[in-house]
Amino acid sequence: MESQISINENNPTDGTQNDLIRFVDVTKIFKSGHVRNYALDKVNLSIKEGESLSIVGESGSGKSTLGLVAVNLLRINSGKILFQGKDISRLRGASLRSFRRNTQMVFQDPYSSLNPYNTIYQSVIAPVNANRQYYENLTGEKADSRSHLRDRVAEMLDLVGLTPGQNFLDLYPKKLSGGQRQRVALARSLILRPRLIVADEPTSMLDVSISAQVLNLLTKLKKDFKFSVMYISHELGTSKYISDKMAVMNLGRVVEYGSSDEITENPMHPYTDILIKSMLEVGGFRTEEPLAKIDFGQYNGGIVGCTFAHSCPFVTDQCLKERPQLERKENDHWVACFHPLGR
Amino acid sequence: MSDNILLIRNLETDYSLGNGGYVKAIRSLSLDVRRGESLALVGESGSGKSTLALSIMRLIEKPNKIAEGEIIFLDKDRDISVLKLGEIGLRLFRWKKVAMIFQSAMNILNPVMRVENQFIDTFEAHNIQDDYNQRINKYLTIAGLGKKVRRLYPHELSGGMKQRVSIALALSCEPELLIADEPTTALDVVVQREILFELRQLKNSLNLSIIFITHDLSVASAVADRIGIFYAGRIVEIGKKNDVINRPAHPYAKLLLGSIVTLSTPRGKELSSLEGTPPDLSKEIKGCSFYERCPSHVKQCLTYDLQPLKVGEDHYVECLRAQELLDSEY
Amino acid sequence: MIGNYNPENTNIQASELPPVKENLLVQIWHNRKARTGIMIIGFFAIFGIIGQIHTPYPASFDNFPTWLPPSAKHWFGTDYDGHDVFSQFMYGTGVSLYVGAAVALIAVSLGTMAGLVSGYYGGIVDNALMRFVDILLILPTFPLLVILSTYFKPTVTSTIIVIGILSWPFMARVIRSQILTVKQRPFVQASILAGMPGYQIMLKEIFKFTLPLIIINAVYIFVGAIVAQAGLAFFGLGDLASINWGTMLYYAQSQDAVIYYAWWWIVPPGLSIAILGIAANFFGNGITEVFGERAGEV
Amino acid sequence: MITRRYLIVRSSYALATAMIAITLNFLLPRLIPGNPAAVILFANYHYLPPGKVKLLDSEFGLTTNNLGIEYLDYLKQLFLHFNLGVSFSYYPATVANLIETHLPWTLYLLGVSTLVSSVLGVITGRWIGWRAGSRGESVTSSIFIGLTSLPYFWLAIIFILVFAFMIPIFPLSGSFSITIIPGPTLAFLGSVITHSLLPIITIVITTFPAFALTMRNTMVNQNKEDYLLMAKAKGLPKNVIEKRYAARNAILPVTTHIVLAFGYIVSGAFFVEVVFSYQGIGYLLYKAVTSYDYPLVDGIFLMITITVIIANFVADLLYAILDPRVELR
Repeated sequence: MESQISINENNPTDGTQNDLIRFVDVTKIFKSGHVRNYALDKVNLSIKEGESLSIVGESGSGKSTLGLVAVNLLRINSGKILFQGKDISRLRGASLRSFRRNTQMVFQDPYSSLNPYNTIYQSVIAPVNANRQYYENLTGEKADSRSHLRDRVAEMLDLVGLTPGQNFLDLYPKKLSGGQRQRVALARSLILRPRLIVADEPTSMLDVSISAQVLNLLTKLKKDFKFSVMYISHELGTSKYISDKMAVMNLGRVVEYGSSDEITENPMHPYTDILIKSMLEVGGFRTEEPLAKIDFGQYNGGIVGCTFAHSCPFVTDQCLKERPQLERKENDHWVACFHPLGR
Repeated sequence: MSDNILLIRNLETDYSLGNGGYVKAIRSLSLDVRRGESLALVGESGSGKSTLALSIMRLIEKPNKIAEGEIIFLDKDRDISVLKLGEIGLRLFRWKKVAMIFQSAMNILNPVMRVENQFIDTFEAHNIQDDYNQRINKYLTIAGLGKKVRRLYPHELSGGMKQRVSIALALSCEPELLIADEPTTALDVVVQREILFELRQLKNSLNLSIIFITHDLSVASAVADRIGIFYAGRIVEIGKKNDVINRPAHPYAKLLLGSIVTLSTPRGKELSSLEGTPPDLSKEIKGCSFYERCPSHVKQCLTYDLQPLKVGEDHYVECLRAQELLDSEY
Repeated sequence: MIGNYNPENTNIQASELPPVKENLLVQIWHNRKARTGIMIIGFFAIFGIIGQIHTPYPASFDNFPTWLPPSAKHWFGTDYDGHDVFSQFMYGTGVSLYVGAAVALIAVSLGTMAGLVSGYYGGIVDNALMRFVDILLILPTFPLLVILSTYFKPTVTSTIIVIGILSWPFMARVIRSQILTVKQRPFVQASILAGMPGYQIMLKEIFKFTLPLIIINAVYIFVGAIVAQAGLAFFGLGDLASINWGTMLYYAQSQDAVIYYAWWWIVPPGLSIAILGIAANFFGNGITEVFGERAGEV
Repeated sequence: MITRRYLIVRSSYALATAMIAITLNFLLPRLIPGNPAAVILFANYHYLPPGKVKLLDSEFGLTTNNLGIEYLDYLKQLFLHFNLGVSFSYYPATVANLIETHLPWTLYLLGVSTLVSSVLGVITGRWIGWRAGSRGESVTSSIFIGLTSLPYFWLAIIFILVFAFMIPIFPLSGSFSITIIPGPTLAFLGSVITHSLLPIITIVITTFPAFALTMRNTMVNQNKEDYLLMAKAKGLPKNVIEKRYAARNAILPVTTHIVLAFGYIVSGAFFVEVVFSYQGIGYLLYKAVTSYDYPLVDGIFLMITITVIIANFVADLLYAILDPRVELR
C-alpha cells in the first residue's frame, strides 16, 4: 500500500478499496508519420463504486481516448489501469474477455452503434451468447431456451423504455429513431449488469427533447442498477447534471478535478474558467465580458510546460518550463496550475 | 407594416417520398421578418426549420417543390415576389439580397478551389466592380480571419475557420437579410461563443436582418430579438425573446424549455419528457398537430383551425388554450 | 447533407408494426433491376444447359451445305464447314457460361479470402497482400494472359485456372476496404465489449456487409471471364477443339466470314456477350439497392 | 500538390512492379521443360539443326545453368543494350528491332483513341450527368452500358462487314495503302489516316461510354454535395456551377478511371489491330503467338507492361496536381 500511495501522490483518490477504476500515469500516443500526438499524457484519475464522473473538454482533449482505454478498446503506451485493484491494461485473450463483462460503453452515434443487419434481439442478446456461463451464474437461471432469453431481453427493453419490449425484438434498427436506438444500446450494455458504463457523448446527436429522455433514463438506471458512470462530453451542462464528479481535460492532460458543483461554481484553472464562461444559458451568454482567445495550434506532444500556457492570460515563465501537477487545493478540488484562480 | 423585410404567406413545401406521395415539411406557414431584427427559429430535426431557409432561397429542387404560398422580399424601392422570379432574377436575388450560412461548414467550400477564388466567382456573378482583394480582406477581417487564409484550400482550414470563411462569404456581397442555419452546431463551445458574439455584433454594425435557425434554445436566446418555435412544419409560438423564454404559452414550447439542460439546471431534477413521436407529415393533420403528445389537450383542439392567438404584446401562440394556460400558471 | 428530409419524423411507433423478417431472396426478386438481370442470365443458363443435352443437330456435324443464310431449317444458317450455327451456338453457350461460372468461383473464393484475411489481420499480412494486389492490378491483364497461355498449352480447364488466378485482386481490395470501413463502426466495438471472439465478430457481424460486394463482383467476374476467354480463343490461344462463343468468333474471323457476308455466324456470340454485360449491370445496381434498403442506408 | 514523399512512394511502386514484370519475363521461358531453344525450333521447323540450337541458345542467353548469373546477364543485356533477343519467325531480325518498327503504329492508334474517348467521355458524361433523372439521360445511359459490354474484336468484325464490305467507304485492312510508297507525302498521310479511322472509331465506341458513365455518376454525386448547394445559393450562373464546381470535381475520379482502363484499352487496341491487320504491336503479338515465337512474345509483353506502368505513374502525378487534397494515398 505504502508504495502505491507514493506513485499516486497526484492522483485524486483517497486510496481506499472503494476505487472501481483507477488510472495511474496513463499515456496514449498516436503516431502519424513522424508526429507523436499525446492523446493521453500521464493521466491520473479514479472512479469509485457507484460514483459518476464526467470527463469534459473540447475536441482533441483526449476525453474519448480516455473512455476507450477505460474499456480496453485501445491499448495504452504506459501507465496502469487498475480495475478493482487489478491492472487490466495488458490483459489478453480469455482474461480480457472476462474483464469486459464488467465494463460497457454507450456510443455517440446511435445510427452506427447497432448493426443494421441484426435484429434488436440479436444485438441485445450478443453479450449473453458470448458469456453464457457467466450469465447463468449471474441470474441463477438456465439460459438455454430461446423463449426464456427472448423474455429476458423484452424485460430489459421495457426497463429502458421501449414498451412493450416484445414488439421490438424482431425489428431491424432502421425502423427505430435515434432516441430509440440509444435505448437499445443501453439495454445491450446493461444485460450483463456491468460495474462501469462509459457513455461517450450519448446525447450529442439527439434532439433536445429526446436527449432529455435519455438523460432521465440514465439517471433512473443508475439508481436501479447501481453502476458507476464515466460520462464523456464537451457539454458542461449535461455533464454536471449527470455526475457527482468532474474532470476537465486539455490536450491529453487532466487540468482540474473535483465535485461537479465545486468546479462549475468556483473553477480554479483558467482554462476551465473560459470553458464555463463560454457556456450558454437559456436567456443568453453567461457573461458579456471578452474572453481570452484559445489557440492550441499544432500540438505535437512533448510540451514541457503547461498545455494551456500559450493561451493563458496569467502565463509566467514557470508555466512554459515546468509541467504543473494535479494538486489538491481544497477538500476534493484538484487543479494542475501554478496560478489557480481564486487564491 | 413598413418596417418588414420579408413576408411569408401560406407557404407549403413538399418533399417527395419517391412513390408519388409527399411529406408536407412546411404547412401553410406565414411569417413576417422585420428589418434590422434577428429572429431565431427553434425546432427539432424534421420540424421544417431548415426547409424554410431553403424555401426562402428557392433552393428546393425537384422532385421536391414549393407547392403553395408567397414569399415577398421588401426591397428599398420595390417588392420582390421571390417565388415568381425567373432564372436570372433569382440568381441576382440570391446572395445580393439574402445570403446564407450553412450548417455543415465542413463541406460548403469547393475542395479544389482556393478560398479567394470562391469569393471572386461570387463577385463576378453579381457584377461587383470594386477591388476584389480589398473586399476579400475586409470581410475576412470582419469574420476574424487573417489575410493568409485567402490563398489556402478548404482542407487546410479548421472547422471554426471554415465557418468564419462562410460568414465572410455570406457578408461579402452586402446582403440585407442573412439566414444562418445552425452555424455553430459542429463547433466547440469556446468557438461557438466567439462566433455568436461576432454575429450579434455584425448585426448591429451592418444593420443586418438575421434569421437564425437552431435546435438549441440557449443559442437562440443569445442572439435573437424574437424567437419562433417550430413544430411539425409550422411556427407554433412567436414573440419577443424574453416573453417566449419566460412565459412560454404553447405546451410544446414549455416542454422544450423544460428539457434543456444547462449549467444552472439542478442535478437530479426530472427533465420534461416529451413522449411519442411527431405526427406523420405525409398524412393530413386535423386540428393541432401537437394534440397527441400534449398534456393539456381537449377535444376542441382537433377542430381548431390553426390561427395564431395573441397572448401578449407581440406574442402569438397557435394553441386554443394558450391564454387559459398562461393565466393559470403565471 | 443539407436540405434532405429527415425521416426521423415519420417513424412509426413500433407497436403498430408486425414483426417482419424480410427474406433476402424475395427482396432481390422484387427489385425490378435485379430481376431483369437474373432473368437474362437465367435465360442464357437454361439455354446453355439444354444445349449440352440436346441441340437441333449435333454441334459437330459438318455435312450441311456451307455458308447457308438463316432459314427455317437452320435458324442461324451454316458456316464454312457446313456446321449448323444455331446448334453450335447453343452448345457453345453452355461451355462459355461454364468457363464464366468456374472462373467466378475461383476468383470469388480467392478474392474473398484474401480480402477477409487482409482486412481482419491487418499489419504485415495485410501490407504484403495488398502490395501484391497493387502490382497485379497494374500489370495489364490481357497481355499477361496471352503470355501465360503461350507457354502453357491451353485447354478449357487451364484457361479457367489462368483467368481465375488473374481476376481476384480487384475484388480482394474492394472487400478489404469494406471490412476496414465497417470495422470502424461503433457496433463492432460493442461486439468486442460483448466478449465476442475476433473470428465471430468477423463472421457474424462484419461479413454480412461484404455480401453485396461478393454477389456483385461474382457476376461481373463471370461476364468478364466469358469476354476474356473469347478474347484468348480469338487470339488462337484457346482450346480450338472446344466449341464456345470465343472459338466460334475465332473461326469466323480466320475463315473470313465477312467476305461471305455471313453475319449470322458473327452476330449471335458477340451480341450475347453484350447482353450478358448489360444484365450484369442491371443485377449489380439492383443488388446495391436491395442491400441499401435492408440496412436502411439509402 | 506533389510532395517529395508522394513522389518517392509512387515511383518505388512503379519500379517494383517493373522489376517483377522483368523477372517474370526472365523466368517464364526457363519454366518450360527441356531446352527452350530446341523446343521452339522443333515447333517451328520440326527438325533440329544442331548449329542453330547453339546459336539460339547463346542469343537467348541460355548458355549456363546458373540461374543467378543468367539473370544478371539478362538484366545487363536489357538495360545496357536494350537487347530482348532474336525473333524466330522473323529471324534474324531482333525483337527490339521489330518492336521499334511496329510500336509507332500502336502508339498512334492508342494515343488518338484514348484522347478522343476521354474527351468524348468527359463531355458526354458531363452532359448526361447534368441531366440525370431525365428520360433522355436514362435512355443514353442504358445505351452506353450496352456499348461498354461489346467485345472489341466483335465490333471490329461487324464494322468491317458493314463499312468495308456492305458499304465500302473504308479500306479493309492494313495501316496504309500498299500502292503508296511510305514517305512524308500528303498522299501517304491521307492513306494512313483513312486506314486508321475505322480502328480508332471501334476503340472509341467501346471505350468512351465507360468514361461517360463514371463522369455521370460522379456528377450525380456532386449534386448531393453541399458546396454545390452553396454555389447555387451564391447566385452563380448555371454554366459556372457546372464547369467550376460539378465538372471540375467530377473529373478527378474520371482521371483515375481512364488510367485504370488504359491497360484495358491496350488489349482492345490489340484485338482491333488483329481484325484490321493493322501493322502495330498487337498484330505483331498475334503473329508471334500463332508462330510460337517466344522471344518476341516475351519482348512485347515486357514492353507493354512497362508502358502501362509508366502511364500509371504519370496518372498518379496528374492526379496529385489536379486534387490539392492528395498528399499520400
